[in-house]
Amino acid sequence: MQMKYLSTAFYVTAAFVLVITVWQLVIFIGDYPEALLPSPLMVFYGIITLIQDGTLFEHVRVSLFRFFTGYLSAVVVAIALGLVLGRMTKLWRVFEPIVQVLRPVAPVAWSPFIVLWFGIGNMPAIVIIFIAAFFPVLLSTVSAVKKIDKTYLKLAQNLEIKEMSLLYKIIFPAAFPFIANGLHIAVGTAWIFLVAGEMIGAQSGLGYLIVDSRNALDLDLVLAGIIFIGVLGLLLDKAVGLFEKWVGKQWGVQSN
Amino acid sequence: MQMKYLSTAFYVTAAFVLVITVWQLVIFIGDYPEALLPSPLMVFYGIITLIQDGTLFEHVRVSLFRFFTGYLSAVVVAIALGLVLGRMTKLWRVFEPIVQVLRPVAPVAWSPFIVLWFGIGNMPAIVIIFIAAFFPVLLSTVSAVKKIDKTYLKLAQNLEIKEMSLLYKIIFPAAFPFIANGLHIAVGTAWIFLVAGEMIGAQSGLGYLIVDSRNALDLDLVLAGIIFIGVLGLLLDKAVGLFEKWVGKQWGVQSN
Amino acid sequence: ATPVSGPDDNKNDVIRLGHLPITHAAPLYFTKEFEEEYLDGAEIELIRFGSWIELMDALNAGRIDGASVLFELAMKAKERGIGISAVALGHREGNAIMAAHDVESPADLAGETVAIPHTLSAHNLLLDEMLKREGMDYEDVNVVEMPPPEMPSALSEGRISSYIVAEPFGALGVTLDTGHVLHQSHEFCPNNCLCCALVLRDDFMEDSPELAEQFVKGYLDAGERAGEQTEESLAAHKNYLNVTDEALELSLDWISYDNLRIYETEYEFLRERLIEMGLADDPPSYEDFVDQSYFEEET
Amino acid sequence: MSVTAENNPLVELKGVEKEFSKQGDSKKVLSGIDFDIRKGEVVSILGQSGCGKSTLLNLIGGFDSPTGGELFFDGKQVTKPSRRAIMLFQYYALLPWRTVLKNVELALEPEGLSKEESRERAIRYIKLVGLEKSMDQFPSELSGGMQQRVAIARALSIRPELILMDEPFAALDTFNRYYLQDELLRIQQQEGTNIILVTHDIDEAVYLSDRVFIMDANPGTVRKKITVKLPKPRDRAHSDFQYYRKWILDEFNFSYTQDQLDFNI
Amino acid sequence: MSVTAENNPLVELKGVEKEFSKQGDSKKVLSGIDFDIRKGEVVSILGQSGCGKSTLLNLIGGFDSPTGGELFFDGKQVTKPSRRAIMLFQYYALLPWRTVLKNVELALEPEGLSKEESRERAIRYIKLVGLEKSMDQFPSELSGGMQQRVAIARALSIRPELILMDEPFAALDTFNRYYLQDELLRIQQQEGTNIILVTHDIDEAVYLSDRVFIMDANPGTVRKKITVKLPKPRDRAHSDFQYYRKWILDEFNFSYTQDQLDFNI
Ligand SMILES: Nc1ncnc2c1ncn2[C@@H]1O[C@H](COP(=O)(O)OP(=O)(O)OP(=O)(O)O)[C@@H](O)[C@H]1O
Ligand SMILES: Nc1ncnc2c1ncn2[C@@H]1O[C@H](COP(=O)(O)OP(=O)(O)OP(=O)(O)O)[C@@H](O)[C@H]1O
Ligand SMILES: [Mg+2]
Ligand SMILES: [Mg+2]
Repeated sequence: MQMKYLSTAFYVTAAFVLVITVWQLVIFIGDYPEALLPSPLMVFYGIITLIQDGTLFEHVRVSLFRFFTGYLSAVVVAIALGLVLGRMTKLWRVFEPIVQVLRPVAPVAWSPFIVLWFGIGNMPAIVIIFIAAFFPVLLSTVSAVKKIDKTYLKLAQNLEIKEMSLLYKIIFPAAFPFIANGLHIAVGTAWIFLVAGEMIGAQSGLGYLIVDSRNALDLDLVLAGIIFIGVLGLLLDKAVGLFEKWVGKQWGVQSN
Repeated sequence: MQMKYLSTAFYVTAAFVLVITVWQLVIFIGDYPEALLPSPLMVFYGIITLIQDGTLFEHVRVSLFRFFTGYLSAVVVAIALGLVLGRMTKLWRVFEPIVQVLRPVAPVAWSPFIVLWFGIGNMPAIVIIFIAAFFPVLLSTVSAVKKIDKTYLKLAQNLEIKEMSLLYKIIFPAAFPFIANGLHIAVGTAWIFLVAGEMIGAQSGLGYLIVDSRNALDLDLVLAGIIFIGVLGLLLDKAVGLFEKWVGKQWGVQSN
Repeated sequence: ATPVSGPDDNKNDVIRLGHLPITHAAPLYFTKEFEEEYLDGAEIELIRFGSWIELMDALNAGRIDGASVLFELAMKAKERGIGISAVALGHREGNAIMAAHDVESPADLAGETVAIPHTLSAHNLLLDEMLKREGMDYEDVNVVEMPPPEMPSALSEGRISSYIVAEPFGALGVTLDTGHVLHQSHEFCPNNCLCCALVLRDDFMEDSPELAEQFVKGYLDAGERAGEQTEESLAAHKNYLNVTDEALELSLDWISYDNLRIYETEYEFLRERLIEMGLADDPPSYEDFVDQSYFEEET
Repeated sequence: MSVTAENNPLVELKGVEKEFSKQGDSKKVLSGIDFDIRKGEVVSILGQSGCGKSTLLNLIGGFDSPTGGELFFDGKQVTKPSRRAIMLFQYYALLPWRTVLKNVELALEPEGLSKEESRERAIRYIKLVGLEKSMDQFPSELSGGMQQRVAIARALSIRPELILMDEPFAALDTFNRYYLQDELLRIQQQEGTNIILVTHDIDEAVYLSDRVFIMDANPGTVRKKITVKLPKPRDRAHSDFQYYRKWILDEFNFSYTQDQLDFNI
Repeated sequence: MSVTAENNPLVELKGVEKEFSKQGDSKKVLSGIDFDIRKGEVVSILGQSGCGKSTLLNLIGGFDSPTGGELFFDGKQVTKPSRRAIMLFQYYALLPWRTVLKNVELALEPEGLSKEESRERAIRYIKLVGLEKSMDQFPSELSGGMQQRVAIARALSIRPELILMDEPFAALDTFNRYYLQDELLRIQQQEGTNIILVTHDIDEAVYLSDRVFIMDANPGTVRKKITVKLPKPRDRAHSDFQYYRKWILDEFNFSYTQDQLDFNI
């Protein structure tokens, strides 16, 4: 175990050094002014400033709050709807074209209507994250329900188990490993839209930090924001990955 | 077959009617002015106008050109890189943290740097779509290569097949069904970023249509643009889905 | 709309100019519309952006030769070391402070939300000025930045109580009846609040001085035509902006394009206010930033 | 244990046929199947892959309905699956997220027992198959043989009149298979349950059954019914056992010439 | 066909051991394995699940190396897999995106033959296993039995001195299994290839092998080597066949008491 952490640390450090080197090289070779491409050092100072005046913590806190509110409500609604639609084939055939047409539309494209219905501040960000997470979870839930091993359904028929019991004792748990995979994918897509979501009238958050710094032409802070979004996104992804693994283990799926 | 198309047509029509009805109801109940929430009829007229003056065709053409350029170059680069990185475990362990941190960052956040390096017009849109498609394809290729059934590798060892032959006669085809799945996912994520990509100085395209109409408060055209993005996205998705199925069939994977 | 081509062809005869689809950029529209008349063979290409910041990125990176852009934003870029100069104004006045119907005076805005398009904008300064006159603090209201097109609907749904932004969005608020005009900009600044400026890149002016001169001259002439409310002029506006006649006429009533010279007094006022509000530490001086050469030669 | 009048057969098939149609094409999988199964019998169905064994079992269990003929269970026409005839699926169909105990309890839920009664009954049958030590383990922690025993315990706990088994031991190795066959015999004799067993292992059929039905393919028919008149438990190496084994082997060799095999394999 | 001096054994194991270590824990899977295999022999390895049969086969094939003892192939120490000893994997390891013909041709690629020679040789071995009609089909279009025959053709086309088989017929039903066993015997006698076969089917071991090695588990050892002195082809129903069958069965019953089984299953 010790060894494993050490070697991970080694590779991460190597990656870090590689990135910084390439970055500096690009600046030297391209001879870009600092205002257009800040140096690693400037970004480092930017990060230090953000940490020292405490704003970074606040941005992270607000962004995570918005993210989890949007994401978790999307998950709850999409799973509930997905379980029902996955069982009701005909209803799903009506809803499917609607979902399929709405899904490829960028959440940003909706912003005029989001402002109309949800105003500004927290809500647009939450709604945009909701939209971004909703479709992947819904689609993976429906397909998970449809993919359930038919023998489970035959077993339930054979045991004469009633529809409600069937839904929450068999269908939901049987579909859950696939749903968890959908949750994992959705965390990535939803987090990407944080920046877009925090562009509409938000006054804090990492997305706002990026937009606002960009507005003020502080590209060093833009890069600082990008780094934090990236690192937090990675951590969120790992967390959901662990959750997925845990589900897999609980469900007796062998992962190698 | 006849029957199948008929029933699909029936459900799509039902979906269409449902959407229009709900939309009109929202307008009646919310009593929104047309300028803030256009009626289906207005949007319909908007679409007709766009078709009649030929701009729609031009927007679609330009968007599809940008999309395919970005997407296909991302696919080629990501697959080539993924095959190599998937085999070279140590190199991948250095690149993985970089990729994992860059992936959750919205392509839009990069736009100051994209403009710096790639200018305005077609290129930013292409680059943003490239970024959006690149990471999913790269990650799915690497994991596909790692997931290859070990017996194929043992077989190659046993038959004393050389590394180059191994790569393109065994590893690539063996990984391809998983890669195709990655391509399918990437088409969706990349298409979503078309709107964002066409916000940076582009003067045509469906994303530009949406942004420009929004700036002109022509919400009917915004919705028309959304509808076209949605429908085209659906068609692209279906096309890649068919490709994936075809690959599956070619590879003898049973899909049900 | 002609698609924009690759990055490295900005050193030819075509002058590439960025703008946002707002009434404030009208002199540019008229220069383009009557190109042959005013530019004598030179060509300009107008590139429409979705937001100020994308326009600024392109200007800073040298992807366009100039732009009609927020004065304050351009000053910030100059302060950051970007080689640009303001050569003329985009317009005079024409920034209405819109408020919901139930807001009768700035005092009613206490604790309410006010939208502006950008922190570095005349609109932000205007807001501050108005509040100060009313004896209030900037902190008494909740200021948010939002995309201008969203402002009228946000006001109508009560998400904000007031907004200050470029035309035609103020006039649209009136014609859509989502709010009313609380104040006009000229009430707050000494003769003019500097809002949008025509900014050119220094390297462009150095590389093609004749072209630059010809363009600015044409721009100033075209500007005068933009203010005329003739059939022809209204039609030209509507070639570039999709807006109702009613809203356009109202906008034009508020805006003037006649004298686009940048005066030092106006600039210094702006400069001080920027420092005062903490929006810039060391904005460029008048001499550094404003290029008056086109006017001196003209007169 | 059952309400059947003693003179009624438990299962009765009269000219049962089954056709599957797919995109216009239709294929007759079973044709003219007639047989009775008496109370307490263990019957094996033997036949090569694709001859319709699983289809036949599904019909008897009520999971599918015949396209011709009639099918009775305890004198009543079979229309849907019932707790009186429990199917043991090939891959056991244990719910991987439930412990052994909870898997068995699931089956008892519709009985309307109290929590204690239900638990007590589940434990009794888990003990019967010798898994009392693994009660709180998850299926993935058990070997294939143990999993099959859980499935058997679950089926028995319902106290069905009939158990249908589709190649119940196919996934196990020879040693586990032998052991579980013995277990099954012991329990079957103790509980008196009827069993219909689909297999392609001749030894298994001879070892377990009172009667062996041999099926032909295209369309599936029952060609021969062989009654195994040996006392149980049987000795696999005894010459009487070999006699039946050879008989059945010959039955197959008789019907499949080399050429046919070449075509079918 | 081989350059081996006639007095040398083809495969020779001397005190072979294999330990797997996982996170500090180490587990001895094989211990003190000694045997020779002479030219032309067919040897079966029998043992219950987990006793180390696959591990042993992997060592012989050079896919893994022993942690103790020595292992020789044709007099040379085994260090890596070689074309002279081809493994037949349990799920055939056919490349699903290549036709039957191309699957076989893949194996011939490193021989440096011309395109025509290579095709000719591939076709010859495909004919040998009776698949000339399916040459242009994809593996997914074939039954399990046909797939296994493709794998055998591929292995034979290399003309290896030794074929290693890990439960080659486990996924097939009895009838296909019987048929393929006959095929394998016929081809083996024609080509004279050595075969080492891992199985858990006693009948299969007796039917095919010159010698049967019986393994014990924990750690895996070869407990008994039984020489089957019957002429081939053998009659499965003959009493001599039954004699060996019973002997091996007794060997297993002897070592596994009921209790142990209960624990292992
Ligand atoms: N739902 C179905 N639709 C169409 N054809 C089917 C269906 N189910 C089974 N068949 C066909 O019916 C035939 C018999 O299938 P069945 O599964 O009953 O065979 P089996 O004897 O159980 O074979 P095995 O030993 O391989 O399990 C096969 O040819 C199969 O293709
Ligand atoms: N790579 C490995 N790492 C750790 N342990 C292993 C590894 N491979 C096999 N083992 C262990 O070695 C033992 C023997 O495994 P092996 O696969 O050789 O058994 P087997 O006799 O082939 O069984 P089966 O009949 O089920 O195929 C098992 O206990 C297994 O858990
Ligand atoms: Mg079957
Ligand atoms: Mg094994």
